[in-house]
Amino acid sequence: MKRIYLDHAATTPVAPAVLEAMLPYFTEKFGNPSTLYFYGREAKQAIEDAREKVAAIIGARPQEIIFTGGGSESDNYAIKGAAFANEARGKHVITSAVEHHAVFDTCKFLESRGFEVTYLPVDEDGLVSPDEVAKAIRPDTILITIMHANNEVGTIEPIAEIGRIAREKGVYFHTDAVQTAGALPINVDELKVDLLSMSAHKFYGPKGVGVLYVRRGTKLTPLIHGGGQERKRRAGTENVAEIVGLAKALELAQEGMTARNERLIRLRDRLMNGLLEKIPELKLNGHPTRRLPGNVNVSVLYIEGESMLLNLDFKGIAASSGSACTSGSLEPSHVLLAMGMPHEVAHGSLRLTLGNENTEEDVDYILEVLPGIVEKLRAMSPFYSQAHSQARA
Amino acid sequence: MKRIYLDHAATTPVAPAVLEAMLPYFTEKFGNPSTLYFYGREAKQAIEDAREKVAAIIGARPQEIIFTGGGSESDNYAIKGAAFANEARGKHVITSAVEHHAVFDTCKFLESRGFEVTYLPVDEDGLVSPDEVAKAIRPDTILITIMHANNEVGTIEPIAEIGRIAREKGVYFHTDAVQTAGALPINVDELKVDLLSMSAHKFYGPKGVGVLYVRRGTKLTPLIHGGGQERKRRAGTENVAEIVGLAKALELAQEGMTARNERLIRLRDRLMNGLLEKIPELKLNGHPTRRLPGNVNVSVLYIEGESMLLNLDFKGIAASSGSACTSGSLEPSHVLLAMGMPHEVAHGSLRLTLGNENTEEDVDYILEVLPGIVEKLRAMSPFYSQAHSQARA
Amino acid sequence: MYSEKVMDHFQNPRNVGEIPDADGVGLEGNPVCGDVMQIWIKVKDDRIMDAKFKTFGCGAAIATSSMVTELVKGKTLDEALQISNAAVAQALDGLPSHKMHCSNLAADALHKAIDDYRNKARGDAQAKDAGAAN
Amino acid sequence: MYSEKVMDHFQNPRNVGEIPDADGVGLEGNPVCGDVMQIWIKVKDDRIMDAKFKTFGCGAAIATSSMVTELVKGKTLDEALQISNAAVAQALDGLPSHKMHCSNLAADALHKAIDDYRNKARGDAQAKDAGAAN
Ligand SMILES: Cc1ncc(COP(=O)(O)O)c(C=O)c1O
Ligand SMILES: Cc1ncc(COP(=O)(O)O)c(C=O)c1O
Repeated sequence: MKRIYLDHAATTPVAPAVLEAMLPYFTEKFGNPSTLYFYGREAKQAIEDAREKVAAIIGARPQEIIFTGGGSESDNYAIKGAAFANEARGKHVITSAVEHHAVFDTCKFLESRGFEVTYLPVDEDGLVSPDEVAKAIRPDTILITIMHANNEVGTIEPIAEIGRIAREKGVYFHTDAVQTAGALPINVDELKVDLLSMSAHKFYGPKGVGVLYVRRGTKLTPLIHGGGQERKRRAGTENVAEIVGLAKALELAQEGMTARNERLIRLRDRLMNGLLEKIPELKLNGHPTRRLPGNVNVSVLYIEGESMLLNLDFKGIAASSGSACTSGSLEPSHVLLAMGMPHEVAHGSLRLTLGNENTEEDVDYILEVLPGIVEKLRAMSPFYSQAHSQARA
Repeated sequence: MKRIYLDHAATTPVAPAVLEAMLPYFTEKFGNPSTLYFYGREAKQAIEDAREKVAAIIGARPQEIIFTGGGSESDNYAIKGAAFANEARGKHVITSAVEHHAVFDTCKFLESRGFEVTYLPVDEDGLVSPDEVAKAIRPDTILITIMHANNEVGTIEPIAEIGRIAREKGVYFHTDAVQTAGALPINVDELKVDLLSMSAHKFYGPKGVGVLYVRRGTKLTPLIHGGGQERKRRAGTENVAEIVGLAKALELAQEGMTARNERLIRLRDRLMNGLLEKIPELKLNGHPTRRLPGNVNVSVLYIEGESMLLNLDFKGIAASSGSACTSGSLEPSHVLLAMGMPHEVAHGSLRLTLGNENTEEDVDYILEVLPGIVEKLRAMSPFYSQAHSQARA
Repeated sequence: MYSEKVMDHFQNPRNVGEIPDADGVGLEGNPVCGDVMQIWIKVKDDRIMDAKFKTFGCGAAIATSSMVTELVKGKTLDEALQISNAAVAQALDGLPSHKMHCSNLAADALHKAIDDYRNKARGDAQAKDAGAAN
Repeated sequence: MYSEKVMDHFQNPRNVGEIPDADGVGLEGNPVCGDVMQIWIKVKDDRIMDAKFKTFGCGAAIATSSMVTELVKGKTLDEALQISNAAVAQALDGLPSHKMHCSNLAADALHKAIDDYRNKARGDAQAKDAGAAN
């Protein structure tokens, strides 16, 4: 069967050149970087080279790069680490209502341990307002954590503006850049962030490895205590092969980013316009222009997301939805709800995220296939008939 | 240059069959296991198969296996997770004086957050006494954490006996089995543990992936909050390829374990006896028989470990020492000190850990090379001349 | 995730649609959790002669709706009331555990349709009684 | 980790040994942290004619010992006292930061040897003075 992968926001395949760079570190160059003999030095060199590459790409110093076990660990470390290390100064944290669960649930955990968290609202495009951030800051605020771009609707947040406010007030600022690293240019000084999370598998690197950028002087309590790896900030034998893979993937992502994004945006707009044209009663979600190059998010009124996804899967198309059914929870996407969407519309959301291997043919294929699926499901939907009989009545 | 790797306790190369099992999951089978379409189901199947394999090997149920980012994360999760989830019942934890830093430093962290920790002493062979454990249990004890085998001296602790005591008293029991998983038979019911940590890179699997076994009903606060992965117990997109690798590696380790250990023990004893024979004033560390099959640990009196390691490295031999200089700290191994060893003897420790690819020739090579190194360093050592002039005097 | 039977009923749902002159209609579910099922039944001599559904919901919701309409055809109302959500799930060779609660409500919708029929029947009877008394 | 120069001095340490009829001996370091250096000097006309060392310690400790004994030969005592631990590290093209504190004490050992020589010299002088006074 022809398969079209349109869920690059969920994960990406490891690029061939990335895998090639990783391979020697599983077998011949397998040393533990903490050891002083040949194999160890070789492995150590590899991770320090990787650290320098990553640092250079995001405008940081190598010592400010900590390799972690992925985006969720980076988020947990940044938030819990800053909270625990600075609680003597205050116990208030500011975040937004549209963060990834790795941030959201971590904030909930902090609440259970005596911290107070402000969840800032967003507008209907999913944007956080820097003014609201400024207003929420209190004398006991120790951390602001706002994502760089949203993983569901693709909206890019005004991080540099928020960073300026945070810095003026002397509050640590973390951004979850898991969706933007490798997709958009990132410079930690321009963004004015103290902490920034990345995850390699979102940019054609391996799963299970990430970065936490930690600005020099930022106080953090470790999340994983133990050996002296990563300058005592993240214990555990380093995942050398995947660290090498992460750096290689970020490097490849950086090269030719502009051209790649132009192409993605063309595909994205073709897809968005096609959907609007071919499917009546369909709503675009997220900001119309401040959005990730590859992200398309729509709500198809009167039908539910999982049943759309299953039907797309029958046709070989891999996509995602903010429906409750796809998350295993009872609630649909908190992101869509925070943007003011009614529950049943949120359940009918469909996220299609394009990647490097997608073509115009892929876009045309889904435009060919989806209308029939929508029609079939609407014919089954009590909401559709209600709305239309009411309209007729 | 001929290279002989004798530091298998630090890490091991990924076995070819393990890498082969992993490879498809980087590229073709790259799906995110939380998704419902083809690529996701394929990846999900792979990790559930891995979970079943691991569970079967250690006598657990699949739902009791949590995949983590390595041994340190497993230890941190077990200890902090149990402490935070059960602090209402008490804030006392029992551990030993010879734990790995992933346990030791985590206990120190708990102390900084209002917990009380008892560090049990060990005897001169490195053994924890079950009686001491029993005596240390208080009404507010919520967790006992004692390692299965020591990573430096190889001593195997009486886990089943301690487990019996812990269970009688209704106290959670964690064991750090990072050095024993894949090396010795492990059955969680026989060991009577509630929590058990493993790390794949110690048994010819990849770095950056581990297991925490969690007995059904054991209450844990997550270490990494976020997405619903691992039944909401460990957030983060699963490291599918490495999870597959871990299971494959454990499976390979299980097959023919007995024969492999017999061979390792023969090599180990050849090495130990050879060292005793060829190098005067050398002391064996760790328990003479209750020890890991591949572990040799000796102290070479009057000389320091790092300088031995560097000289061995010149000859292509990779080894390890409990010397302060090799850890980047000022103190030599807390394990050797806890066993009652004077500082200067601890600084002179040498750990040689054998693995599957080592041969009798390797053993003979080090026996040929080491005496000359020791002689050279002793000729440079003020302690050696002092001891010997005193002896002459 | 889903059994083959679930996938079959999802992909080729039986009895989709409305019965314009239905004897009973039942609605169950909640748009908040994303599953709403509506079932129409045609009853003759205390027996369900036909059943149709419309469902807004996930694979499980559609498959259980399809399955329940198949199961009830030809059953007496009392027999039909014996059909539980669990029985529907079982007839589909099981459902994932997180689907058991919110997406497995087709039997409830059916029971509501039967109640609706009985209430109507009672109402008709009462109306007839009332008419007779006048 | 170590510079080539460190490795050279570690692998081929200069001036290993004792000077049986040394004019000054200095001991520095602490077995607790794993580095102990002993330096012997031979002095003539306020100038260090020879220096030897014995060291228990890591690569850095051995290399700094070797380097300091090289550096001082031919220097006057006052010049030799100018040699700092940092200067020794620099002469070796640097040391890893965690080695700067406990393994880089060879200059201190040298200074102790010079103090020892001067104390002895003063003692001899006093003894001579004392003798002369009698
Ligand atoms: C006994 C023990 N526990 C924990 C660890 C930590 O495991 P990892 O390096 O995979 O985090 C190790 C090895 O480094 C170990 O030997
Ligand atoms: C915005 C965002 N943050 C965090 C994460 C978590 O990253 P990981 O799955 O690597 O732990 C993801 C993806 O899952 C994400 O999209």
